[in-house]
Amino acid sequence: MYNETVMDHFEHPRNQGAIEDADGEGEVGNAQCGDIMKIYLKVEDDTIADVRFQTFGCGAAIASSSMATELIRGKTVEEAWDLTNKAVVEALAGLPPQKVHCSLLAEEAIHAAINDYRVKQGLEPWEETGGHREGHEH
Amino acid sequence: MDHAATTATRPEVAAAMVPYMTGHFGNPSSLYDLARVSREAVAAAREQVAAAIGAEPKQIYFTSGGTESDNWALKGVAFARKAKGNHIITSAVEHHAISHTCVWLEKQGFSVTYLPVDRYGMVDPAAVEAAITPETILVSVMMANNEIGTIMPVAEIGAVARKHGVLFHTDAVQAVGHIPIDVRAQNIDLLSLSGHKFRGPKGTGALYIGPGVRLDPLMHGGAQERGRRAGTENVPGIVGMGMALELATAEMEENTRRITALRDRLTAGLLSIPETYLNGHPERRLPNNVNVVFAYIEGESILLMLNRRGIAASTGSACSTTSLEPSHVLMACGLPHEVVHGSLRLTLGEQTTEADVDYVISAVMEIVQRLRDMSPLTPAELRSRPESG
Amino acid sequence: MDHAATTATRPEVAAAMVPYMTGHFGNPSSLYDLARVSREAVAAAREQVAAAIGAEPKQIYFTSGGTESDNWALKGVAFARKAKGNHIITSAVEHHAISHTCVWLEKQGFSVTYLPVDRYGMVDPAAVEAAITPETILVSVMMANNEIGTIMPVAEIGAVARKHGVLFHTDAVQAVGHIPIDVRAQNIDLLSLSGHKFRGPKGTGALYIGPGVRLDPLMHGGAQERGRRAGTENVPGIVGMGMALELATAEMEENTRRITALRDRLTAGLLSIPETYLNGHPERRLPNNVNVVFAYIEGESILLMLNRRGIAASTGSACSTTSLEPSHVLMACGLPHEVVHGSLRLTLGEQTTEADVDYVISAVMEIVQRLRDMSPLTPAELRSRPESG
Ligand SMILES: Cc1ncc(COP(=O)(O)O)c(C=O)c1O
Ligand SMILES: Cc1ncc(COP(=O)(O)O)c(C=O)c1O
Ligand code: FES
Ligand code: FES
Repeated sequence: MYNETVMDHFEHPRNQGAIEDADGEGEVGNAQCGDIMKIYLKVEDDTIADVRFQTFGCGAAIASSSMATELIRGKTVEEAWDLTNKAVVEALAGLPPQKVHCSLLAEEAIHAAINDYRVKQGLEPWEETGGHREGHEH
Repeated sequence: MDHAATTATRPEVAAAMVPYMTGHFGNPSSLYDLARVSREAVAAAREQVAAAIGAEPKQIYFTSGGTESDNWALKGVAFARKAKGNHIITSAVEHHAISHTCVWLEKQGFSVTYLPVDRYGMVDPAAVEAAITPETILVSVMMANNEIGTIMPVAEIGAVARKHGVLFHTDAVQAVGHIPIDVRAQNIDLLSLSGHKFRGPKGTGALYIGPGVRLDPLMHGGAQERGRRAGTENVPGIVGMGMALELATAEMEENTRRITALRDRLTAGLLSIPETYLNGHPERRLPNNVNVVFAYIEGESILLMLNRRGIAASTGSACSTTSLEPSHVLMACGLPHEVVHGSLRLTLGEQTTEADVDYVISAVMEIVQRLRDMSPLTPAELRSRPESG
Repeated sequence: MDHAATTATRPEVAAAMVPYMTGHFGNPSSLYDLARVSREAVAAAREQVAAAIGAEPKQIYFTSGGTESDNWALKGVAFARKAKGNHIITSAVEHHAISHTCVWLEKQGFSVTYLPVDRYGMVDPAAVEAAITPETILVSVMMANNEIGTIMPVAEIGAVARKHGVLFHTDAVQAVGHIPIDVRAQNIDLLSLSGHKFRGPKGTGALYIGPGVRLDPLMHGGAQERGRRAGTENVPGIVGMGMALELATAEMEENTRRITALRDRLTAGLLSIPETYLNGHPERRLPNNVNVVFAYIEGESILLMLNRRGIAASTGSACSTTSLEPSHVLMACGLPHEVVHGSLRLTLGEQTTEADVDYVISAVMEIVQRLRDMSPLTPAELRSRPESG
């Protein structure tokens, strides 16, 4: 049911684990199936210097975590915020339709981690309703 | 390790079916001989199926599978007895072939009670009795559960139904060919079975209809199966199912001994993994069924990794289904939502060896550890190494 | 000579099915490969079936045969649309899989119009239009009749139904694989077919469901066939049916030419017997169907004598059936009761030769004469010799 890119990220997840002294942490749950994803960020000069994930979920959720962390590593915080689940799905060369929602976990967890970072920096959290949300896919 | 889902047809059964497909029986046959050969083969298969469940051949009606038998039993009785009453009793842990049919019957004006089960997935016969009203026309409780392997107190439930003049149907799709059955001793009025669950062909099944039981056809049409189930008979399929069931019955005792031992070895191996629990009844369960939950991880991920290692399995996690609903069976047993997600069903077959079991145990151990290392829920003491970072 | 009843499965089709039964595909397969092989084979069969009737693969749903497809189409639409209306239109010459289903639906509160046919067994599209009321939810008229071979004006009936927003189902069990079909051009919303009528396996069939058509399942249960037809897929059967239909379609033009010539030769030979009449339409009929009546004699006797000579056939006589009701099809065509008794249906197959046809003609001639000599109804001039004593 999954393509080889998805299976590769599932079996050899990149950036798996926790960061003890993270600058930002975000945990989100998918109400639909009770899955949980946690993202840890290390930020240097407004750039994602390190990123790690922990995921309790299906193959698509794990592969999305892995791919999403790859996609934001080295990006600016703003660029990382703009990563949509659609871009994650595209980078994975597609997910089965009923599994597209799993990739949303990654987008949401990254947002939660970035806002945690911003709050810790004394900044306003960003609003979830930015223009980029049109790129969403469920 | 997923023999409860389906089994391959025995090669000797497949070979025996081919002449009934092509009509080439080797010896030069006249028209008469050909028709007679088919007729006698169907009659022989009816005897084989009847013998396996303690029924008479004329009480066996061939269908296209377990799903058809279940739909027929429920809709057939419901529509035939609706003048008598509109209430049906079933359990919360039935296969969808029963539960979805019940939901549809509710839309047609029937009222259905879905009895709860205990933590082992067992229906209490006393609860059946308590649920019976003057409107009750049918009780349908499965013989053995397809997910957790629990064997229901079918004889007792049947006795309660009989006492109150209510028909009793049992979905025995997972039981036939695997555990001994006697429709008379077990007070069964209707029983569903499916050929591909005991190494017979797919697309074959049967409904046992006890003496005096009236039900509407599900398949209206020609006069096949004594006017009760229309449609050209699938002669090769019927022949194959009869043969497979006869073989399964003959080998049952020996197989049960061997497979139960393997099952117990597998269960013990898996339960040695910390925070792992057995689902279903510890003793009253199918000889081939193991169902466990691993805390902190999710079933589809386990399945995928097992598949990559050549092991088929099944899970009750919502994430593995298109409907995104977790197993209604495990939920009915009282497992919390997140725990249901970490369930794994392994079902053994006749060809499973001790080496297979040991390979599965070590594969599962390694996979569970990998996934727990990845999970945000895992407590530190269950992780294999300290977090990187 | 009874190929409308059933055909043997092509040997190459049976051979192709065996690996899907046993799971032995020769090359060492991983778990993934095995599941993929099955999935791809089912997808290929869906394309083969779709191509044969001008449909898209996703519009094809596999069933256990023509009877199930017919029951599903009628009951499925009836229950799904009952809020819209309760009236169904069909013809007086349908197969029992349709007519008995209609009778059952009448018991459930639906109202059914059985349209009359002309002497050739043809339904008039104008009569369909006249029968439509605001309550009408479904029209079901068969594509080709199984007894007399008459091909119905399906496209015109479909157009009438569409014009009035009513769904149109056609039982094409006798037509598929034998005459060209295009569900779109023929305005068909639902179409039933059965595998064993075109040298595919018994116990296989399909229902075509057009775009936007809603109907309740007949088989409730698992999520197979995109949630519309539950039950473990009969993969070998599906593979066999797809292959047989692809072959039948490829060979159709050639076969039609050859078999039509044989049919006409057989018809001419039989009509040379005095007081013998053709049933069904002289031109608009299946290429393989011959149906005649012989005055003064009875069908079961003809069948028995033909059988003794190695010739299978069929009759509309009540005496050959257990129900003792003469053919409703021949009655609907206006044949008097006593004449229906003398009817004979012969249906040709791909392997029928000219020699076979000539042998049948001379056998029938001899049998008819023998039986007429025996019959008290036979006028003197048709007797072969004066009565003895
Ligand atoms: C308990 C039970 N009932 C019914 C069925 C349906 O049987 P089939 O898929 O052969 O129609 C199954 C098989 O999945 C089952 O396990
Ligand atoms: C016109 C027609 N419809 C339906 C059927 C039923 O098909 P099956 O026996 O394959 O279920 C038949 C076959 O006898 C038929 O000729
Ligand atoms: S995380 Fe539940 S379906 Fe993917
Ligand atoms: S004469 Fe015997 S059944 Fe008609």
